Amino acid sequence: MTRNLRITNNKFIDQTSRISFKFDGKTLYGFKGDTLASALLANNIHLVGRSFKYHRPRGIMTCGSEEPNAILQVGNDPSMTEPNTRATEIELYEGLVASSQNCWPSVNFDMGAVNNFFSPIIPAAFYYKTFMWPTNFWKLYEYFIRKSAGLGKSPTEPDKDIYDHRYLHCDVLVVGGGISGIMAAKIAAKNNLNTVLIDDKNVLGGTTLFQQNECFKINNSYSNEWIKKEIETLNSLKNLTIKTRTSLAAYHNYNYLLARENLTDHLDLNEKKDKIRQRLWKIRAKKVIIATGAMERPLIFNNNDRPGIILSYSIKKYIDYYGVKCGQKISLFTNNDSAYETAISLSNSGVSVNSVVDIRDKTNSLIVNQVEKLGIKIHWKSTVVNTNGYKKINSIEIMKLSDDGTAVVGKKIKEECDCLGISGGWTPRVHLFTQAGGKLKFRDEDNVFLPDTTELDQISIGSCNGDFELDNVIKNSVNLTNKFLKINNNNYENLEIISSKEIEKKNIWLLPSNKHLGKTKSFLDFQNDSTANDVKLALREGFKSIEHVKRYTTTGMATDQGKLSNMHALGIIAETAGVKMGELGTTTFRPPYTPLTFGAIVGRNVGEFFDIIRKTPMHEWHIENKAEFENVGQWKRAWYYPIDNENMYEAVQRESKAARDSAGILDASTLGKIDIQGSDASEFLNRVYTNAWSKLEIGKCRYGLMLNEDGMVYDDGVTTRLSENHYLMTTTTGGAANVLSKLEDYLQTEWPELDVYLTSVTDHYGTISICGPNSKKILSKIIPDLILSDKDFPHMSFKNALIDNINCRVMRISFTGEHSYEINIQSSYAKSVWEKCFEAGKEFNITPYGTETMHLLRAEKGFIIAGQDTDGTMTPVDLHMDWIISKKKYDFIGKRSLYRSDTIREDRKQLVGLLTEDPNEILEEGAQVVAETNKQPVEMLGHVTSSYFSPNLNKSIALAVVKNGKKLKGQKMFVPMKNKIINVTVTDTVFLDKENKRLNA
Amino acid sequence: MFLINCPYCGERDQSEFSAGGEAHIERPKQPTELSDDQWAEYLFMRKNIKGVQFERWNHAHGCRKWFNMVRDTSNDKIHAVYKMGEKPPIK
Amino acid sequence: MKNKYSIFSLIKNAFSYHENWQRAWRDPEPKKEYDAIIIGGGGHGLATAYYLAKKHNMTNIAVVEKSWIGGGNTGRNTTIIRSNYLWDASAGLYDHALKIWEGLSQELNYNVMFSQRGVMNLAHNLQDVRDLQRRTHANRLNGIDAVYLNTKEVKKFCPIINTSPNIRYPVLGGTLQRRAGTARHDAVAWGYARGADDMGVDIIQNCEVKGIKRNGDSIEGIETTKGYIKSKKIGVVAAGHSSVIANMVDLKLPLESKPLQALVSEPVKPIIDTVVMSNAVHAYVSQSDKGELVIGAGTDAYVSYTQRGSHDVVEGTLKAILELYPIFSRMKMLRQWGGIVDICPDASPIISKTHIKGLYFNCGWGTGGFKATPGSGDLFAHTIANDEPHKLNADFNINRFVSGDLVDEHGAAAVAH
Amino acid sequence: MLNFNTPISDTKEYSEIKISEVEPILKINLRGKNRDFITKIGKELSIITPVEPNTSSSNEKLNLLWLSPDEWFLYSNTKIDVKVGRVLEDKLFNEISKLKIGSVTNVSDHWIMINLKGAKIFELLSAGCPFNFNNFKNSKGAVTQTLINHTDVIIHNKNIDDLNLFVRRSFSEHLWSWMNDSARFI
Repeated sequence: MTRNLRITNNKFIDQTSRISFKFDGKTLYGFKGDTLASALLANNIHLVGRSFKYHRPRGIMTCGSEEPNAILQVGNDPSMTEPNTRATEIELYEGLVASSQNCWPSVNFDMGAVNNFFSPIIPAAFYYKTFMWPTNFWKLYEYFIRKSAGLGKSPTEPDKDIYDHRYLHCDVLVVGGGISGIMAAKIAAKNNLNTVLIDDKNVLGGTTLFQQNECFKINNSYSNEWIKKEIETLNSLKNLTIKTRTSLAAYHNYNYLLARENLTDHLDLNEKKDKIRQRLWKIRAKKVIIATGAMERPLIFNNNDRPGIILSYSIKKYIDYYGVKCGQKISLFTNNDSAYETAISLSNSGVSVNSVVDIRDKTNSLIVNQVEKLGIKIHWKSTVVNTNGYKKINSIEIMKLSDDGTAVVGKKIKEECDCLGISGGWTPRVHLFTQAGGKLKFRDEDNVFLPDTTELDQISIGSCNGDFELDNVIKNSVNLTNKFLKINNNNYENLEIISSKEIEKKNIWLLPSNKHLGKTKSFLDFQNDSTANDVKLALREGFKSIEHVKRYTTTGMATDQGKLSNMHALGIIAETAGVKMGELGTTTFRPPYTPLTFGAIVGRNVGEFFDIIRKTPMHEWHIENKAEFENVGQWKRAWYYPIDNENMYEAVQRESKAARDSAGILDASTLGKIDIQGSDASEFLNRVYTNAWSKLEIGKCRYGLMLNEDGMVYDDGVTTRLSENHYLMTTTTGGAANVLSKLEDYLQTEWPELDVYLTSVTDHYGTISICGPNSKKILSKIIPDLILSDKDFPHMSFKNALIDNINCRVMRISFTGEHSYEINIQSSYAKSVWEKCFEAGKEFNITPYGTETMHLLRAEKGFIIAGQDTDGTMTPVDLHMDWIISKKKYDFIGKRSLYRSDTIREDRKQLVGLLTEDPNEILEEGAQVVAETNKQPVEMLGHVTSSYFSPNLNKSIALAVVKNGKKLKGQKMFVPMKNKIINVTVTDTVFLDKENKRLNA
Repeated sequence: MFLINCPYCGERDQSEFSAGGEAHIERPKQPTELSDDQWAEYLFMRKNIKGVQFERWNHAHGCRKWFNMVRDTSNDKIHAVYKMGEKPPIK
Repeated sequence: MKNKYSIFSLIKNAFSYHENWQRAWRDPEPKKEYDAIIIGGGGHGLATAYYLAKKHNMTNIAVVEKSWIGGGNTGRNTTIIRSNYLWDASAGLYDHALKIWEGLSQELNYNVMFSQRGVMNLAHNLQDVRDLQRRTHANRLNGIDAVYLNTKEVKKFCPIINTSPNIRYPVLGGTLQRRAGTARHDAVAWGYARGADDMGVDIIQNCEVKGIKRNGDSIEGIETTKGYIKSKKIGVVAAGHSSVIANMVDLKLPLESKPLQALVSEPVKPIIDTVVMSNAVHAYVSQSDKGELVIGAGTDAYVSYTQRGSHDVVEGTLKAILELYPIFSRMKMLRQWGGIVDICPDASPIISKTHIKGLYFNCGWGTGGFKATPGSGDLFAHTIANDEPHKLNADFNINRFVSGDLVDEHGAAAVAH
Repeated sequence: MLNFNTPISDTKEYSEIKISEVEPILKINLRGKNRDFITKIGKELSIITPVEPNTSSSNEKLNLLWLSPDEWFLYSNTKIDVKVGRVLEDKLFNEISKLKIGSVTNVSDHWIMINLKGAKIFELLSAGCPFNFNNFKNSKGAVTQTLINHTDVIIHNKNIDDLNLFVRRSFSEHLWSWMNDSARFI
């Protein structure tokens, strides 16, 4: 460590606890309390990165989130490394490893710097004008452009850290823990408002915390001493929650705000493990007080980007807060009074200040006088016209400004220095205010955009509201807060404040130089390398809107999102175009305020919590019996049950055969179940299904088809009439939630006159479906008292029954064409009944089958699956289901749409069966069906929707939708595959047991 | 995220609600008597207003009631909510 | 004639410090009357004007834009270009566009950076697989270069995808269209604008349409913030604001305008060199030439013209991104924004005449209009010039909502793209 | 005898949080619109039907929760014998559904009840729930339906730092593991 860059009488940095870290492979030391930036500066390291386009050497320029240059790769573990991290925001910790980005082989010797040589021919947006020849070479050009672009490197392995979310509701949220925010939070909390104060730093106090200057006093104390006492009093307020290291990321409508709390980033490497790294607070505040302060502006002059050129107030923070000297011979360049504060701080810490270059005419404010008293030279009405030093500034060139400020006059003075502090005035941080939809106004006097009107319950106070002087900050913050919170008692009466007043104001957006403008490089956006000339070029080429200029030159689009560059870009545009800045407006500030990790946004919704997993009551059984699962919506459904080393095909063939030969059993619990009660229940069903329901006898079941209002098939299922006014509707698994909400919608909005109540009972019942010729025998073993004769318990009917004194409903319905029963029993007992079925079915080789076999079995019977055989473009007529459309009913959902000119066409796509010429050839689902093979392009008549090898028919079968399919029965068609053409014949959709004999077998 | 004042349950986060499009488009009582054009008007055609719009929302993850909302689609400001069947409180 | 852009013109202009470049387009005041006016200075509108001038000799035309050109959805989308659509009509439309994209930089003498890095669509459940296979077969028969990939091939093409069978919705396969890719959105608007301007088209910015004047069933002109402009033909290409224009002539459209959000990460060195879209877990991602991950989120379900959407949509999208790319957890969102997309019930666009003579609409592109820009402009220009649709846009008429003959692309468009 | 199975049947304790599944209790969904219905329930159950949104009423055995203007949720405080439960359900069904003044649906197994106790339970909920518990916390008997980690729940504030949470059975294991995972970090 370069000892002499660190001052020893510092209150904020614990100089007893030394921390080692690595930068670009070199081991360095800092102290607890340092940021990576302050530690690097203390080690006399300024050069930390290369710029995006020209690869110019760049150094640390700020001390906060607006840092454009010092963005580093932190960490070298492939799962934990983080690109583009601002050195000014990283708190130093033991074990920190950081390296420069965007340079090769090293930041000191970067091959990319050759771009700087080419810079004359690569102005803004040059890439739109070239790389077009030869015609197909863009791919090659692009390869190299991509390689040289980008900054840091993405991790290459999954993140091991944990992220979290927390909702927070409060009366008042105060954003920013500087002097204004502290006072506002205190006022709110003291007046019984549930208050939250957040600040992105590790301590409260803002810049006042290290403002120890005769020119700024409160009640006879230095302002820093006063604020320290204020902070202490906050801790005793019971209505106040304080969150430090918490950065407000986004301010959305309805006072919904997102704040990211850093919990482990500052901890030593070995302390980070198994803790939440970042927590995203989702805050809903009744009122929001923004006290985010202001950012210092740079000055725009030739070669203003060299390492060692640092914002003046940042130099002050480095010396006063971190105890780090940014240089030994520092020059300052300013257009306002704040640089004089820096001069005093430096001088108080024993750093020699060469001079202050001030573009203003001589002024006599309190603080300027103090600097003059210290004997520091001031170059009034002067500007820096150039800087020298490639990897570190070593001198500046100063000239006098002409009276109108557009040119330089007189002799050039060269001044040696190892650091230049620049200050172009202050920009209120209005980002959050505008993110929330607030409108800005422009104050000409000091060229700032200020909060004006807003739709939300929010105010801005302090310097983000345009108050830059201590007395105004205090007085106005208190008054505004009181008014905003409707508080009458003033908690801050009679403060005696001393505050230096800035008298003279002057601003020049682009400072003149003695060189031709085209030969200068005055950077606006340091990271993206866009210069004042680039902006002027864009304007010359007709890009007049600020958004156009921004996009054409990429100004403000770097990782600092234009925090430093925006105002100057606007200023230069306004000046060049001859418009007033207030009329020009600003570009939109978009969230987040500072970049936010994907991890924090996602929280713990990763891995097992990515999405909900729904399980049936028999889920454990399926696992024990080695089922493979299929995702159906959020459900896990048993897909097939391989035995030994069976693959899916083999398992499904076995299961399908067993179900038809003897007995199969399926977990159908996922089907949606809706309990329908009310005196108009039948009428309701008449309106929602295509068929008629009034005459359905009690105890009977009926299949129903539900359409959308556009006439297309939406859902289907069996509904049972349990008693006069009581039905149980089943829906598809995937459609369950949507069907219920659609039905509620109709009931509540279109048919409020109907006396009908719907209650979901999907999860209440476990549903066991037993099918096959032996299903009756099995059921009779489980429920001996139930009479199962076809006469007493015919197909499409239901019975109430008891199994071991537990109520259940048994439906005799079939989705396989086999004799089959569906047992619905309270979920708590479903697994037990399921197991009982196995016991009872053992002698019949009862075989569990999954969804794949279910699909195969129903396809053999030509039953559709909504969503697989239909795709939102199929009417019931297209599905040969004319029989299910009641001709008598006046209306039902979707009826009118069935009679539109396109839906009554007879040659629509219609459901058919397909048999392959080679019975062993299984069609691919999704394959297209054509009538001709020798035409290109060929008309596609339809596609295969379901396809299987049927073990029961010993041949391949398929369902398809084909144009005019109803009339094509018996015709030969073709299914063209990539390498071959498969010959098929159009058939009926029912492949097995056309007479439905098996239902009663 | 909007903060929506459900007319039954009070202020709740937007995530508890689902949007149901333009309000006061009554389902024709006698659809069969409409021309294809008229039916299409009901089915598909929307005012899609930029400005104050009347629309349907459902407190899907709360009381499951549908209700109407008056919202300015140009700034998302909710002017009023009212129950199904009630007259809009604002013209 | 405009000066040609090339490396030589860049070198030449370097000697004069780039002070002598021509304007890319003029900034004219509106004339009293035009042969046709295009409302909307986005990519589609500017392309329409370009092709009206270039192919139909209509040079006395204007594009009026209420703000700055390319500032709507053109400048806000995630720039995916592909043509692997299911139905013949869509495949025809989008592949027509794709073919123009392939030579567009040269045609416009403006590098639109059309980058054919391939677009991959992933399947996460069995129905996805069926749907994607169906699409691949249809594409192949329509002459579109789509192939179906199994999980291994997906991993090979894009190694950073998590293809573990143990994730919640494992990748079961995917389709790949290699000719598909991305382009530089701003450049498309600017390139067409420069080209159209060169042929005499007036591009009038900051000119908001306040009313449309009609005489019975014919169009006469438009009222704007820059005064009344006469024209017998008006083509509306106002994207999210289509209904606002339509309401001026009491025309209702089958549209809803909804917020669609997108975001970019901070730039990093190349990590993903293709475009990957996933329907089921609702995420798509590519990496821009600058190095930013470009991520598209979904739409909100309500109408809004605010260009803002709800945070839940962004969270949901990034959740899906981390499921498929857990390595991106430490990447940071740099910027998020929203656009206003006008969506048709069948997720297909309208490029159509209306019952009002001289009034044409090009709208309803929903979440996927960018990819169609050149094709849409070309076909809309044809429709306006001939008062008749081209055969490629005949199916995209307004009347389909009456007849029921929809072009249902929900399968292809369920995820915003 | 059939075995009774619940998805969780567990209790976990964390610092100032205790979560446990409570089983098996009777749960009935009641719907109706008119006065008759409201007075009928009150009479049959000897309980005041809460008509104020987001509230409940309780007696020694039962709790009746307001869910919507025409929907209530009834649950018992303790395990009820299957037969006794059936008697109550039938009685209600006969007096309400049969008489066409509303609906009565047994949802005992549709919902799983999880009890949360301790000073930090609301912190746990706020890890995944957008609902504002600031007032709810302090009002005994308050009821809300909301989302926790994208899952629908009914929450009944039984007592200070003691609440019952109902989640649909098929979602319950997932929510349970989410709650346990979250509780580690409270």
